[in-house]
Amino acid sequence: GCTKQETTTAKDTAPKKTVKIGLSMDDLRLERWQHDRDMFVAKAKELGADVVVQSANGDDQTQFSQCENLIAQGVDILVIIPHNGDALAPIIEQAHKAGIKVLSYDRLITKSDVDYYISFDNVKVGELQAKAIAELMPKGRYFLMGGSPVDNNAKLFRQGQMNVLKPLIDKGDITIVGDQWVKDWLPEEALKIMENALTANDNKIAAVVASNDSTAGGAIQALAAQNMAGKVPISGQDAELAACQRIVEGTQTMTVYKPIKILAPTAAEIAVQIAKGNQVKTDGVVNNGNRDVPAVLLTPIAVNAQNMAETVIKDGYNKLEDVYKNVSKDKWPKQ
Amino acid sequence: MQDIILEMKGITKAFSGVKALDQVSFSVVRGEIHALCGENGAGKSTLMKVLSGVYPHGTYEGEIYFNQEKLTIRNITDAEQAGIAIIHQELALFKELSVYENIFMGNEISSRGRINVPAMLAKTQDLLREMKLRISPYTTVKQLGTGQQQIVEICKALSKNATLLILDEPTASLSEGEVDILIHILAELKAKGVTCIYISHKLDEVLKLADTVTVIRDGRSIGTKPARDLTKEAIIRMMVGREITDLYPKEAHVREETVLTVKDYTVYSAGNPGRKLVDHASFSLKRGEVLGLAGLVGAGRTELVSALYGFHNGRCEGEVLLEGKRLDTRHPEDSLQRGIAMLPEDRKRHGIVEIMSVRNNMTLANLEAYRRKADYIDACQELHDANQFRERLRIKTPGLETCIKNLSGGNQQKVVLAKYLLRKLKVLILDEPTRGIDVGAKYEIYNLINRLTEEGISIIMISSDLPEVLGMADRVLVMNQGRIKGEFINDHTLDQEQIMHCAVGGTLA
Amino acid sequence: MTTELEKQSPELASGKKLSWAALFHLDVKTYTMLLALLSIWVIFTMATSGDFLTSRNLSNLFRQMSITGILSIGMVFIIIAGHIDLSVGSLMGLLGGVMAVLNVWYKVDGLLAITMTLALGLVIGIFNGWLVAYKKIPAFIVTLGGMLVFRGILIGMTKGTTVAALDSSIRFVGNAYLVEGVGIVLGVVAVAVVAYQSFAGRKLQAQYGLEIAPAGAEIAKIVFAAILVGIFITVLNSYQGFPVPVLILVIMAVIFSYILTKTVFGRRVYAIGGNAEAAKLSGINVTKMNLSIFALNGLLVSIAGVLLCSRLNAASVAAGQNAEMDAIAACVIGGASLMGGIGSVGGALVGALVMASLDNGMSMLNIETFWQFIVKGAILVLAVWVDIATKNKSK
Amino acid sequence: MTTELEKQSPELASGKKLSWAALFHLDVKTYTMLLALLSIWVIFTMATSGDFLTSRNLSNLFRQMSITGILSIGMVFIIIAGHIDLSVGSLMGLLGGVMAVLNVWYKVDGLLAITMTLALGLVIGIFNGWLVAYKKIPAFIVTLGGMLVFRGILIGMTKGTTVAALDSSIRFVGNAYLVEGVGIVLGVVAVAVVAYQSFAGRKLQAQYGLEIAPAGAEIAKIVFAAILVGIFITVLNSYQGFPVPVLILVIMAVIFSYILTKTVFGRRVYAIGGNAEAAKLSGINVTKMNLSIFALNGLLVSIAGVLLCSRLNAASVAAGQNAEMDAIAACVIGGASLMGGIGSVGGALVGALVMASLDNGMSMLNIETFWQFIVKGAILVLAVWVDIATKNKSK
Ligand SMILES: Nc1ncnc2c1ncn2[C@@H]1O[C@H](COP(=O)(O)OP(=O)(O)OP(=O)(O)O)[C@@H](O)[C@H]1O
Ligand SMILES: Nc1ncnc2c1ncn2[C@@H]1O[C@H](COP(=O)(O)OP(=O)(O)OP(=O)(O)O)[C@@H](O)[C@H]1O
Ligand SMILES: O[C@@H]1[C@@H](O)[C@H](O)OC[C@H]1O
Ligand SMILES: [Mg+2]
Ligand SMILES: [Mg+2]
Repeated sequence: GCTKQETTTAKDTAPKKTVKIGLSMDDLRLERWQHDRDMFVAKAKELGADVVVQSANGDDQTQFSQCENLIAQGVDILVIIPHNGDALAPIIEQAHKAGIKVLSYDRLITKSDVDYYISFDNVKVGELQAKAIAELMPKGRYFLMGGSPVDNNAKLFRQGQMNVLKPLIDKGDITIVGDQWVKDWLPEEALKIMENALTANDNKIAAVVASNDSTAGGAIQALAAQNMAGKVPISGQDAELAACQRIVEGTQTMTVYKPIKILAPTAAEIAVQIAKGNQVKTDGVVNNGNRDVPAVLLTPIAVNAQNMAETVIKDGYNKLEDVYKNVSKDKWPKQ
Repeated sequence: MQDIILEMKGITKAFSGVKALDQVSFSVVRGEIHALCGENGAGKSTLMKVLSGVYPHGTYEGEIYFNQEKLTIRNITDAEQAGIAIIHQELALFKELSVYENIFMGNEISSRGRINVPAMLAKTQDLLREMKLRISPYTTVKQLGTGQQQIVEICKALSKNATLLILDEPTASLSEGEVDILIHILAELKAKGVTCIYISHKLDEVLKLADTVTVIRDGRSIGTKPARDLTKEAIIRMMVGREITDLYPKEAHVREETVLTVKDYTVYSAGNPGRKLVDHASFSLKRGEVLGLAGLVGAGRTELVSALYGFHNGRCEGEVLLEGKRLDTRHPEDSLQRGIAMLPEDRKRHGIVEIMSVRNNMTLANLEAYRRKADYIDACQELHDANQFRERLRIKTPGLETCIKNLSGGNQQKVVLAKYLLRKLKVLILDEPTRGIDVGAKYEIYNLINRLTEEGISIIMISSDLPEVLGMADRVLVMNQGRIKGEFINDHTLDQEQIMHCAVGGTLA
Repeated sequence: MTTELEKQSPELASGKKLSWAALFHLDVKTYTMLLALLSIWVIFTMATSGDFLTSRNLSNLFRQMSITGILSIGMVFIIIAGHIDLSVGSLMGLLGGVMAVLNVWYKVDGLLAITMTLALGLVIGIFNGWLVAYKKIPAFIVTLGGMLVFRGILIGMTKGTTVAALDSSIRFVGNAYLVEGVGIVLGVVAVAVVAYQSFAGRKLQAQYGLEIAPAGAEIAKIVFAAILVGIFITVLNSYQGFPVPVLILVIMAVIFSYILTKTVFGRRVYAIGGNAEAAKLSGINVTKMNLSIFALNGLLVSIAGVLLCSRLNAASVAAGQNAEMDAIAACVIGGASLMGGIGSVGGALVGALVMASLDNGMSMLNIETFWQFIVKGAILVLAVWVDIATKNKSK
Repeated sequence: MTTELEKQSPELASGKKLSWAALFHLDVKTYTMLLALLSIWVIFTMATSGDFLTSRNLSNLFRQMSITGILSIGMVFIIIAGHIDLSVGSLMGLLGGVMAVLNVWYKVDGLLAITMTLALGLVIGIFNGWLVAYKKIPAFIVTLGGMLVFRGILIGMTKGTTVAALDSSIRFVGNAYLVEGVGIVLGVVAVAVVAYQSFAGRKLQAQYGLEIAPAGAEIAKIVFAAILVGIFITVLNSYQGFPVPVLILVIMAVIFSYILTKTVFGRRVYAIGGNAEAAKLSGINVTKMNLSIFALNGLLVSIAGVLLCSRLNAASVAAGQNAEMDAIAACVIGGASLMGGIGSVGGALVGALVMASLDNGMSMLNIETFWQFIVKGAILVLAVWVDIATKNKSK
């Protein structure tokens, strides 16, 4: 596990002051955030900084409180993966009052004076998902499997998906035969929804746009029960191990890989720079409704069976032998 | 040499420092019916709970010898295995379960874990027949009146075929008829060699039934004597330590003004709308009068008065006038506001709030009287009143803030009585008011009733204790199967036989 | 055996009773809820122009309710005994996770992994029960704690990852269908058992000199039961066969309904929930009973955990979230009282089916998510409202 | 007046009682839980080498518990009356959402928006209460339905978006601190009220010829109360002042504790939860009482909703999820019984503080998430266990 990555408060006895980073995370009950944390902490340590990690279990209020606690502990910089970017503005105020700068990680903290932003573009994620599916299945009956109805990101993914699908729908190539959102991103819910959709449509569903890998996993079980797994293109997101396995086995079409390999260490570097009071290089700005926030924006990558080896595996995000575990050796990519 | 079946030696039991039993010794001869008497709170129930395993070995001091052997009772099953069965003073039934399930709970007839329903049904039918209770074994207990529930409890104890049967006030809400049946059954059991310990505040009954009487007072044994050497007065002297001569201090108070008129009042069952629990009852109540309401268990007395009080879920028809004005009470709240109160017969279910203190229970129906600005309760006034009644009714309790469930049964009853006596009223309905109350306190209560009637309050008194009805009522109504079968002016000529005859269905003498 | 029903309504003429219903201990409350369920079905059938009532969808529906159904069987024991269990969702997730980890990471054989998981469920159930029964900690607290602890262990154990791709033996449990013949055989056996029970009951009644319902009525009941069983199996068979999870649910329902209504143990569960004090005075060992009830519940949760994991072919850290609420709701909709002493396995299953039907029908109708929340909430209240109103009227 | 306490522990010599405790109706159970709370604090203080006990962190802690605290005040009324409310989380989210929509989208002035929200909370509370009290639908079902319906309306109303950036008047409520002076004045007033109450009570007691505690004991109690209040205010002041949400919590606590322990209404709440039938026979209108209790709860939920929304300066669709569980848990940890009839405002607040302290302390210690789940769950059970064990021993 993650034994000693997360050091406790640095011993005050040390005369030389190490940088102390506060990392407030949305939820560790989702596989990807574990990767984010591990890589972030590893890089920070390498740079000689201590990281205090908090996870809010997907709750605004908890995250709010935890950020307050981090500020109270006197961290030098606050890195926040907001559960809800719209609900943390008061924290930025509190942090600034305490002279702490804030880096918004992965999701933007809106309508606030947040100092920096580093992320993938969530709308872009949705676009990649829809594009991959639409390329395989340019015409036909589509089913949309949204994320948690109470997750703001889920809305952004849908926005991106519609950017791609809307013209095709208008043209009449694509019909949306169902649009359901999955409670808490739970695969068991997705499974039931997909079963019902298949029944309601007599299995006449040509493609599924699922918003992440856990919901795709549930949906694929339902497809498999109808011997449709692998025949119906279905998207995902997060490059979870299980999803990568499905992709190489052919039951899932794609996943969106957000190279956390780059995101997390870059963020750690920036955090340390900010804490030391150094200048930080950014790519541009993103307006958060209040100001133009200096931002580093990374590009999410669509991953399918073809580019699995040179993306997810090459980055060490998932291991080759894990991903191809259930595939006969001769089909393994050459390394 | 007498054959002693049970000997309890030096039993001492304390509740948070207060001694309920203090070095009590008690012995019972095989095959006898042994009565245990004492004031409320004397420790009778506690002693029996020690014997039956409710208070397990180690929570008290002293020793128990059963059949000459030292017996260590760690739990109720131990006691039952030794052949000791008990009916507790408080009904311990499962309201949602049927009669037959209740009777066999804990002693199911079964083979390999599977219950044998027909066998239990058949046995239940026999028991019910023996007790002359005409209900189906499938009846849910919550549909039964209190008296009927008590009979079910008796059946439960009888079903266990014990060698020592303990009955803790089994007849508190049974009327003469059922008591006679029970006495008959106990005599049969005695003939079969079953030993019986019998607790009751009905001393006539005790004298009729018992071979031996033991009296305890304040947790100490006062003495054991053969019943034939005793009189009622003698037992009372042993119990309270003083003389009470006039058991019913009745005062005649006949006034002519009618307070309450009930015309053609019919009450339907809530669970079975076709069934009439009370059938065209008509009667009137005069100011300052004590109107007795007699009848056998299940006659419908409780249903009649609960419906009048607004505490019946089913349909009610007929006309009720209070001081000439129509009374349509839907809810006890309305009744109380119009000056009618009712003391319920089922103390545990309708009388007390178990987890509240004595004081809070006592003042629950009278909180308006203590309400001050901002809904504030004047706790001082409240305490003052509560203290008064505690003294007047001689309620034995460590304090007013004690949880009521820690009081003895009779003392709980006194608290419930106080609750309704505290209010200013026109009509007070008392359903089995002296249930489980000792003679001394009964006397106080009768005096209180006299005081109230002097003030012009009218009282309807339901009682299964016929001497009490004859002793206190100005007029007696007798009910049978939901109908008022007779009305008697209580002059010197009225006797128990006349009432009983009417109660079992005979017509007006 | 028809005695269970009579208990509820002594006035009912005995000829009207269904032995099938008696077997599942359905009471009046359940009947109204069954009507509510039927109305919901009728509405959905019309709204989906018949799609809802296809054998395929009914097969889906029963599979979809199987996990909540199994949880609610355990829960109804807990609730009747006067307790509550908030930990079943987390525990189900954890147990599924354990099985997946054993099978995927440690390559433990499927059957062995299942057995170990069931054993673990039982042990955890016993532990919960020990805290409640012997340490007298309110079940609410014990299981609230458990909810957190089990979820924590699951996250720690799987390091937050989804553990996927289980052995086919495990996948069988949650996904397979039994060939037609098996269903038919099962049906015949079921009807035979009902008939045997019925006649054995009559014999016993006669033996104790009790009144017996006319033989005609008895036969009518058996025929009715046979028709119901027949329809059920035909529907399932005309899709793909008898789904294994549904079979497991049915077996559990029969076993636990039997325990609750026909055994000394079951009778005592009602007793301790109805009046714990009186139960003690009746010589019932309330402590041991409570322990056993939680143990049984733990076992049922582990079965549900195996099914969930098998159905998804994966164990995720979030698995089973809020499942406790569904199970509790199923029991309450099915007439159980949170105050204890009242409830039935049949009722809980009807409750689970009502909720699953709502979810299924609305998702088939592709209703917008927020409307689904609103409609489901409103219908839950409405169904119970109607139920209560009719019961009061019938009084 | 110390009479409330005696109820729980008649043996306690009257000199030992705290009038402050009596004011909050703390009972024996609460005392042990207070000890548990103190131990938790001591452990965290040592583990964080003092950081936990800084005025800044304590100020945080109290602000963090304020919302759960307010919810638990309403919940404790519901629970004492023998009900449950599963909808408070969703309702809080919805009410916050309504306020945000009014303020942000429709530009309704802050104060007006708050007032409208409070009114709406009251109305919804009345509606819930009507279903429970008049339609006799179990509160579990009504509020389970409410949980879904309210969340659905919120999602539909906000179209799933977060409505952010509220007026400063609204932000004030959840985020501002009062200048030092205000806190001190409040403290002095509080101590004065306690002293007045105490002496007025003595006078009355004398008037009715009741026993009176020695004057010395009385003074000692007042001094003790003064010291506690003093410490509390000094701690808050030495950070940034008295936080407005904490002030609101304290005011609500005092008002509702007064209602529960000193008024006719409060007495009746206990009575209907303890034995509804006996209460009815005592002339208590149980129906109206239940309606009022749910109404009060609705109002408190709306206050919590305003605070939540104000603290986050945004209303999100997920706001308040699972808050009902925290509120219920706070009540139960604080000694309330889900069977009704038992509980106190003080206890519920201590329960809320215990949970907030666990969250706060562990997050300060930077413990891994999965360990936090495990430790929190285990400590909850442990605290109640110790509590019960000591109570049993003392008996
Ligand atoms: N659980 C308890 N906790 C505290 N005190 C108790 C408890 N049970 C009984 N007592 C006290 O013990 C004493 C004896 O009570 P007990 O019930 O044995 O009286 P009793 O003789 O049966 O009276 P009654 O005729 O009223 O039934 C009483 O003072 C009572 O208050
Ligand atoms: N809730 C109920 N539902 C159905 N039947 C009831 C209910 N309560 C009472 N009964 C029936 O009504 C009849 C009259 O009972 P009631 O309690 O009025 O009799 P009673 O004369 O007061 O006798 P006692 O109280 O001594 O048993 C009984 O046969 C009883 O079974
Ligand atoms: O990566 C996704 C995250 O951004 C979203 O908020 O939750 C679901 C995840 O799949
Ligand atoms: Mg007694
Ligand atoms: Mg009666």
